[in-house]
Formats: sequence, structure tokens, C-alpha cells
Amino acid sequence: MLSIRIRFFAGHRDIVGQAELSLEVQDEATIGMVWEDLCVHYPRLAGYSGRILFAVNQQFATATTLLADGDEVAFIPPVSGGRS
Amino acid sequence: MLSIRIRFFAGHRDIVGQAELSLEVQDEATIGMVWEDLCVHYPRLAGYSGRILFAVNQQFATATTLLADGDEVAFIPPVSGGRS
Amino acid sequence: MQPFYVTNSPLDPAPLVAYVQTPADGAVVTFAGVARNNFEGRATAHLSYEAYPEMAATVFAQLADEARLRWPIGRVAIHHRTGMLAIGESAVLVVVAAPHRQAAFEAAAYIMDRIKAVAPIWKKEHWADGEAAWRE
Amino acid sequence: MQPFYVTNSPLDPAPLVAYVQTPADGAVVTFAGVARNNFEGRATAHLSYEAYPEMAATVFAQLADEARLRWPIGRVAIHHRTGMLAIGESAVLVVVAAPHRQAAFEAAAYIMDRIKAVAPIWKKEHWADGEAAWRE
Repeated sequence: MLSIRIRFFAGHRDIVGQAELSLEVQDEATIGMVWEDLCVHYPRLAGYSGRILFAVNQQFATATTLLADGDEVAFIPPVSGGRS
Repeated sequence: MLSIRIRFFAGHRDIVGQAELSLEVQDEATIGMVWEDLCVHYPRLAGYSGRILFAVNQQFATATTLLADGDEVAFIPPVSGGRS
Repeated sequence: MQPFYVTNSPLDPAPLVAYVQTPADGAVVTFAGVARNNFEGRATAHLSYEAYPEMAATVFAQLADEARLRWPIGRVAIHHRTGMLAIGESAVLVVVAAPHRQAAFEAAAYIMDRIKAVAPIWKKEHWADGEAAWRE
Repeated sequence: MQPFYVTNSPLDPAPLVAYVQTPADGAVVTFAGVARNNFEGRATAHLSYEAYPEMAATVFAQLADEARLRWPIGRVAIHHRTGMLAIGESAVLVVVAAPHRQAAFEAAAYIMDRIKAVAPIWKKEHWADGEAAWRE
């Protein structure tokens, strides 16, 4: 098992109710798998699927990025995208 | 006859040797006619024909603009047009 | 002066302009994104911004590098504010120097588009009617 | 603060930015045209600018109106310096506010293009080798 730390921001933090979560995940877990698990526990997150960016240790990642013990994982909700 | 005042700038002033010139021109004179006359007196001005802008009383004009007594006339040499 | 920076304090473009400008530059473009008083006509009371601060500055530096691959530009500085902003306060400054102005304009516009697309910074609109919502 | 102005004194963007910005604006773009140390590789010692000052400010106001017909922008300020400029000093500032950034960027770039095309202001290059010539 791997120990990871997840950071939540903005609308995600409102849904999860906390800014950080420490989690044990299985070896060979990808960041996409962690997201899918979270969507089961917090169904309102599922509406963000396909609209988020992934980050591992403060670098952009993809859903298939493999995690390592001690990683800091972040799910980046859509940014404002506004015109201003 | 009309009394006009002509302003010269930059390369034009270097050629004419002065910043201003007071001139008597015939009634019905256009600013283009005044320019042609100047090119006769100062042949090095002729190289600017077709590359200048005209102004009368600090407003842009065209070669066919008629002059009136007391007008301030200016021939605007090419501005830098640079890329910076 | 840190060229890529996230801060709770008010932003000032002057030190960024001084930082980016070198003797070879003929153009400096400064973009300020400002908290305005409405969004599509609905009155805004104020804005707040939240960042993933450990990541945001790194992303800013990457966006400057992206722009440098596309245009012949010099130095770039990007500062973003977080926390509560009153109407009229600057949320973000993007400053780009270049030998020629077209590259500076295009790179600054590009960097702002990219900040809006990927930088881990979120805006919350606090409406005049008391509601609030993340802009997503 | 005069929004359209020609001066022998050093330029400062801060009062122009403060002037153009209204509560409806979400974007302020500031362009600074700066004396750089070379032109197409030839070393420049300094620059000098001459204006037809009674006309130049009027032309600046007209160029702002031209831009306003093309883009939804707010206030515009344009200051141009004359006289001798050292490398690194600003020759011109164009500041444009708008509700949205794309209009502000495009209008500022357009106004600079138009200044270069028609404003009655001339630049003299003073080369490092001692020669000097009007840029025409």
C-alpha cells in the first residue's frame, strides 16, 4: 500500500469538507483510479469528471500517472476560464 | 493673395534650414500646390512626395484641401514606422 | 523581486516592469486583470481568489517558457493575488518585455489565456445580492 | 492628468492606469515603447524625439476614438516623450481599459500601429559610432 496526501481546492473543498485528506491506496494505483474512488465517496465530485486537471507533487499529470509512496496529489477544478 | 504659415519638422526642417516659413500664396491655392512650389525651391524635398501627410491648422488634410488666409500648414514627413 | 509569485498583498506593476526590461527591449506590455463591478450584468460586491500556492508559481514559469518557444520575447513576470479583492483591485499582472512590440502583445495575451485555462487559482464571485459561487 | 499629452519629462504609467480604470473594467493593458540599444543590430547611443506638439495630442485623441469604434473599450491614455532619451527610457505609453481583456489588447496594439503610421512625432537615432539620422 502507498500513503498519499490529497489536496482539495475551491468547489472540491466545499464538497469534501476539508482541504486535505491522507489516504492509503494500493500499489500500482493511478491518479485516475483515486479520483474514481473519491467520486464514489463524494458523489457530487463526479460532475467534475472530465473537467479537472491532475497534479502530482505540484506538476501536471494525467489520469494514468502511477502514484508513489508519499506523493502529494491534487485535483484541479476548472479555473475561471472567464473573459475578463 | 493669402498669407499662410508653414511648419517644418525633422528631415524637412534640416533641408529647409528653418522650422517655419511665412508665405503669400494665390487665392484658391491648395496645400498640394504649395508643396509642389516648395519642391522647386528645395529640390531635396521632392524625394518625400507621396510619402508625406498634409495638415492644415493641426488637422489632417489632403493635397486638394483649399487654403484660407492665416492657415497654419504642415507637411508631415514619414514617421518612424518602426517595429519596436 | 520574484518574477513568478502568488501573494495576499496588493499588486504593483512597477517592480515587475523594472525587472523584465533589458537594454535590448523596445517594448514592455503590462496586463492587469482587475476585479470589476459586474459579471454579464449581475452586480458584484467583491471577489476572492484561492490558489494552490506551491504549484501556481511553478505553472507561471512554465507558461512563460511556453510563450518563449512561440515568440521572440525577453523576460516575463507574473504576479497573482489571493484573498479578498475589492472592485478595482488587480488580481493578476502579466508583464512581458521584447525587442519588438508585436511579440510582446501576443505573448502577454497568450499567457493570460493560459493562466485562465490551467493555473491552479480559483475565483469566487461574491454578488451584491449576498450569494457567492466559484467561477467554474 | 491629461489623457493625451506630449512632454519633455520622463513618463510614468501609474497615473495613466489610475485615470483609465473604471469599476466596469476587468482589464487594463499598458504598452511602453522603450529606447533600446540597437536597431537591426547596429548599436544605438541614445534617441531623440521631436513632435508637432500642438497637433500630436489631438491626433492621439482621434486614434483613441478610432479604436473605440472597433472594440468595446473604456478610457484610453497616451503620453509621448520628446527630447533626448537614454537607452531604457520610455518614449511612449499607451494605456487602454476595457471590460474584457481581448478588446484591451487588440485596441492597444492597434493604437500603437496607428501612432507609428500617422502621429506627427519623429525619432532620430544617434548611433554609437557618432552618426545620427531621422528614422523615416
